[in-house]
Amino acid sequence: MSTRLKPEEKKLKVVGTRPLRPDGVPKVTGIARYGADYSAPGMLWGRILRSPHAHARIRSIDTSKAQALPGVKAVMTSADLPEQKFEYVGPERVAVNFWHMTRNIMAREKVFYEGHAVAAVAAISKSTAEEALRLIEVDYEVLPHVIDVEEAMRPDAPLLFEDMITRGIDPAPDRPSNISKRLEFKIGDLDAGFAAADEIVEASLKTAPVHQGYLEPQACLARFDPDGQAEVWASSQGHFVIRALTAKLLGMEMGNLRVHPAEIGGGFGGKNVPYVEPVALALSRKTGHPVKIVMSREEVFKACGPAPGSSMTVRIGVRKDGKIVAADGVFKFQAGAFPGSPVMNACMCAFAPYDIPNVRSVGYDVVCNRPKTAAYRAPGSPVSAYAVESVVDMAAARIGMDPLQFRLQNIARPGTPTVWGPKHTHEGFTETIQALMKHPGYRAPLGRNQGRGVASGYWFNNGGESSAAVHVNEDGTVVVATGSADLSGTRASLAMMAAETLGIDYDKVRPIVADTASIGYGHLAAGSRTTFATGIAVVEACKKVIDNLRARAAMIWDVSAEDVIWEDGCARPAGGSKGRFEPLSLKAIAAKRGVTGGPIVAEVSVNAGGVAPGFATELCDVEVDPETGQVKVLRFVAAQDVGRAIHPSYVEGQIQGGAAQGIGWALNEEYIYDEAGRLTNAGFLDYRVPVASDLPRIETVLVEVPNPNHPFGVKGVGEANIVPSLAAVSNAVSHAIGRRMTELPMSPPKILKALSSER
Amino acid sequence: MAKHHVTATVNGDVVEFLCETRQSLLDVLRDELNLTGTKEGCGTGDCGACSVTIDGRLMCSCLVLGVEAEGKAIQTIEGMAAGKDLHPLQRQFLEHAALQCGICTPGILIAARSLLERNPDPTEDEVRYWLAGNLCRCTGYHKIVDAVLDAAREMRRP
Amino acid sequence: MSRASGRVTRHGSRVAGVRTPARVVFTGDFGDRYTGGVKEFAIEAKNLRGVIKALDALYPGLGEHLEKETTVAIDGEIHEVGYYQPVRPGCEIFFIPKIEGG
Amino acid sequence: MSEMRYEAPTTLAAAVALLAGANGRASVLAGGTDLLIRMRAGSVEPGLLIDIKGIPEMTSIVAENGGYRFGAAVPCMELLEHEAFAKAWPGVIDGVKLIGSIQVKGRATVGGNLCNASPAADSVPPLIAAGAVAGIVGPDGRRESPVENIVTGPGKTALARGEIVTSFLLPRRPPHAGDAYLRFTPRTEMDIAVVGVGVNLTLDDSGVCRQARVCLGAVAERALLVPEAAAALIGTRVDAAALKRLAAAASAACRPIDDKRGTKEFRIKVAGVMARRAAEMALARARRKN
Repeated sequence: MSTRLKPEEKKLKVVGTRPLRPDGVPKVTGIARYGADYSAPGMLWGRILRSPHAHARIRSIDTSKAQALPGVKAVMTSADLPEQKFEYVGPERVAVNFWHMTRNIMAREKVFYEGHAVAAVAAISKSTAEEALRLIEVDYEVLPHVIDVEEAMRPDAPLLFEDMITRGIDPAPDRPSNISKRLEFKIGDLDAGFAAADEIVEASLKTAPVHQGYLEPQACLARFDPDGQAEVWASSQGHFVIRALTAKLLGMEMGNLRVHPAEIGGGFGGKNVPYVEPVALALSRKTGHPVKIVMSREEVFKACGPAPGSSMTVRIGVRKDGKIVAADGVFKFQAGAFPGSPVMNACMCAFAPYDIPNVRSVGYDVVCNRPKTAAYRAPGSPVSAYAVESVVDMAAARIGMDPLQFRLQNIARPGTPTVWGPKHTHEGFTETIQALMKHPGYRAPLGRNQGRGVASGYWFNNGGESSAAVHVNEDGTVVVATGSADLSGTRASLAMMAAETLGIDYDKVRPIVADTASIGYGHLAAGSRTTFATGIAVVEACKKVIDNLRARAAMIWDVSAEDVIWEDGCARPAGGSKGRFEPLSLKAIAAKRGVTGGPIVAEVSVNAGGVAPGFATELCDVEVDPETGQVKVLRFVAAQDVGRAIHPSYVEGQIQGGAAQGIGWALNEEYIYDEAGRLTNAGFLDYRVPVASDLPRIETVLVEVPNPNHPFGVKGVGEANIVPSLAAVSNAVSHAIGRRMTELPMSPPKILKALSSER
Repeated sequence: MAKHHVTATVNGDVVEFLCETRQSLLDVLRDELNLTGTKEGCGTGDCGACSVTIDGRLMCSCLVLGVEAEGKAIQTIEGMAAGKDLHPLQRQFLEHAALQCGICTPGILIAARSLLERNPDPTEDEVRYWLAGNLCRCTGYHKIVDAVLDAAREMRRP
Repeated sequence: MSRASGRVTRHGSRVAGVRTPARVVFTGDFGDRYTGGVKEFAIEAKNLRGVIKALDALYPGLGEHLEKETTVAIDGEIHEVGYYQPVRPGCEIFFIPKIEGG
Repeated sequence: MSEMRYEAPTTLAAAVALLAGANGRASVLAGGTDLLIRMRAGSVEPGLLIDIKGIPEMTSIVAENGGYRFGAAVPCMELLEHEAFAKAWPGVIDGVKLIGSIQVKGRATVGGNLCNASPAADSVPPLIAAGAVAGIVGPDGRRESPVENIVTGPGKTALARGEIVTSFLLPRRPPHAGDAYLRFTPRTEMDIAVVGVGVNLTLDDSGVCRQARVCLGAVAERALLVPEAAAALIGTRVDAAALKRLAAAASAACRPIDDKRGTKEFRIKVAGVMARRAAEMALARARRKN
């Protein structure tokens, strides 16, 4: 059980308790259906042919032999997808360029990474489809490749796009390069700041590319009917976004495409975008049969959006009294084959935890011969936080100050300007540091070869568009339908907020995730937004239902609606009619549904704002074996401002999951390439995610500083927890071995090499 | 080439199926017998999501051929509950919120039951090392271990 | 929709008028891309519709970019860009890059 | 894709006949935990799979003149659960226990672990340190071979065409004998050895080491028996000085490669560390064993 520091006791009956999740039984009995668990009569199996080269021009593709193989019903290439206009559409950081996206779904002129999709077949069995792939002949002109971000930025590096001129540099460079964009955020006067510093600490750090590591490979079943209407059953983090992107990639109207949300086996941002859906649909359009595609683990590692590798330099100027006066960060991120790494998030979040008058963050988005990056849990922020929190740790040590005290002294508070403009307005940062300072773990003694590291981390969280419908059944039970995919128990949290608002028991509310034709638009289940934004829509819909119920009670009692209030699940007479009638329960009113106006239904949509950021401060104790460089994580404590925990067990679960991913990222996870640019560890044996015996218990401290902009004080909790973890582990290892580790992952060979170098 | 005709017992019921030599038991369970509760996470025996027991022995069904199941007794997640009564492990996993996305849960439940059959009173370390072959990316394993320990306690009570 | 008057002056100079203007700021390189580097305006308006209309009058087409590419922080509170959002006299409005989560 | 046949013979003779008749296009299927992965990756495409799990001799564990003979197709978990064997050979058990997960060990066999011929196989160094002898059957009848002579390089063995390893014989244990196996991996489980060391030693009544065998894994093209390392222990009380010489000899014997799991320097250094620690474990076990 985690400790929960609650400012004041609320009289809530459901919110804050730990009920069983409504979708739990199907998951523990194997009945729940994930992306790969759907089938349909007459279904064909689809398989995708992928490039064996890291960078090559496609001269020609001969599919005739594959086409002729008995049992093969269709072979497709990028010619089966419409060409797209070259333009950046939508918000800068997540600018979508369909010219790039269609090429990432299936290569056109060139393949940009090993595993890049080149063609696909649909056949009557898996083995036939597998055999057909071998019969497709692709004539490649192999080109030199580049993967490391620093190498990709060199003027002589092989170019992925002959015409890519760096955006964000004025005047624009005259030569093309792999740098798709430079961006900069600045406040104050850097030179003056550093001039006023007593000590300046600087480090250059690198991180390797990593993968989200979701256990369920991408999978879908797609059906495209001859009349142009289509359906897809897929596991994703947002079936509405999958519908919009897939429809555009197929060149079809969104209204003709209905996407059903399968249960999703983990995503962490990696399933915000489509990979197999457009291919399966295109194959179904060609064959007139439903087509099922299930990716292998190797395909997921080689072709599905990893988090970027990076090369960073951070410089911090600090006065002897502990005040940070200046900070400068340069963040170079791999974008993969197409522009669009999360380097802007990284630049914005880097110094966000702190009140520093003179700050600059410069970011470079660099394409290279790797799969296009996708979001991975607070995308970009854990990477820049690793660099900043390492140098903050060095600064604290340089002036001999307790690392938590040093952070507390410089922490951002409401009114502190951010480097991207607006001032911080929400509390919750300091509280997490104070919670950790009071934690017994922070003072516990350390033995030989042991070290303790701390770090803080900021994440924006997200609001945005959500819809919710509430239907009251005649027996007083309630259906709550939303369009938010449920990765982590959000059906439970939404049902709890509905029950609390309506004043009825939790198990009277049945939440469902509705498909794209059954509920209003719902944005991704990403950015830690579901319980916040969709929660607001659910509460507003429940309030509309309550107004409806009050009006019906007024009808039943033949009084004016103003004289009816709703309290503890009942309509009660008030005002002029106070005391004249027995309260009417929801069930009682629902039973008189017909005579008082018909079905009791409300659907609400919101574009939720008033987002409060997520903030976490974490502590890690490690022991390093000086003879082998092996790291054992002894203890991990994570304090996170969660606003108000609706379902504390699943909030704790988010923190434990984020910390575990951060520990893996810091110690053992990396993409390893051979000289030909091919991935040598495209499997769970050599891509080492933490196993059960690698990890300690992950102690959680739920710091609850409610967000006034949410009916139940909710703040997003899903992502802030991973932001400090990389640095907390790295700082711990650095203290254990007395040398600053500046490269992730801290694999045993790297630690042993650091140990043999002088201090 | 003609497929193999295999007779085996799955969750107590005799079943017959046809399979190609190279077809794994995992694919047979999912694609021929429509028991989709056993999941594929990697296809190389590194993630444990496809765990089943064969004649009481815990195995990855992706590394077993369908044809090898001839005459064997196979237990999958679909057979873990006794009809409508959940197994204590299934209940404790729900109580402890020991699953988030749930894709690894069937494999972990099968593996945990196999552990408790051999070791009714495991230490936390014994649980963690036994479950090292079952990857989970959502939970960080903390609540999974607690749920297994609580289920063990419950099952030891007379 | 009442006639939303949005009077804008460049470089934040004060205009004797009915409402004290809001301080409107573009961050990141948004200004460099669309307004030749101008990043700050003083605009009187009742809601964000008025602000966007005023800016669109200054730089035709800018309104579309604001709606598609930015998130807005009004007195520090982050919101999706919405015409209906009220604008308090003298408040601070930052159009910031839209953020996507993982 | 060629069609693949599957046969499950119940006698050794039938298995050998099938293997001989397939002129090199057949693979032996025991646990399959390596073979199925290599088939799926396309690195091997057998025309015939010969499943040997139905042959009693290959799936039994029997005491034999004071020692033990276990079948090459005995699943690792069965070997681990055989208390008498585990008591006699804790070092071999150390190695077998580290192969894959519980699930993998439910299928994987020591015969498969050996014949897959990975230099990093976990059961091979302790088996060699134990002085185990492999029983082999083939078209020309039966023969025996010390385990260290079976593997010749990555993926290659000295078995003639049509030969199958049927069992392993471990000799009688003298008093004051102890063995141990340690490996280095970044994770605590589910990893392939970056370095592995098997040590088997015997003390005389006064505690002086009279016999020793030291075998390294994952630091050469195959498991490496290192006589110099054993010599560092023989005649000593396995004290700190002897252990230092053992470590140096172990590191000197390494001829590792750089690969995705470890660098040359790392393997060389850690081989010495692991050799010392394994020797200490074997020593402790030898002292306990009367």
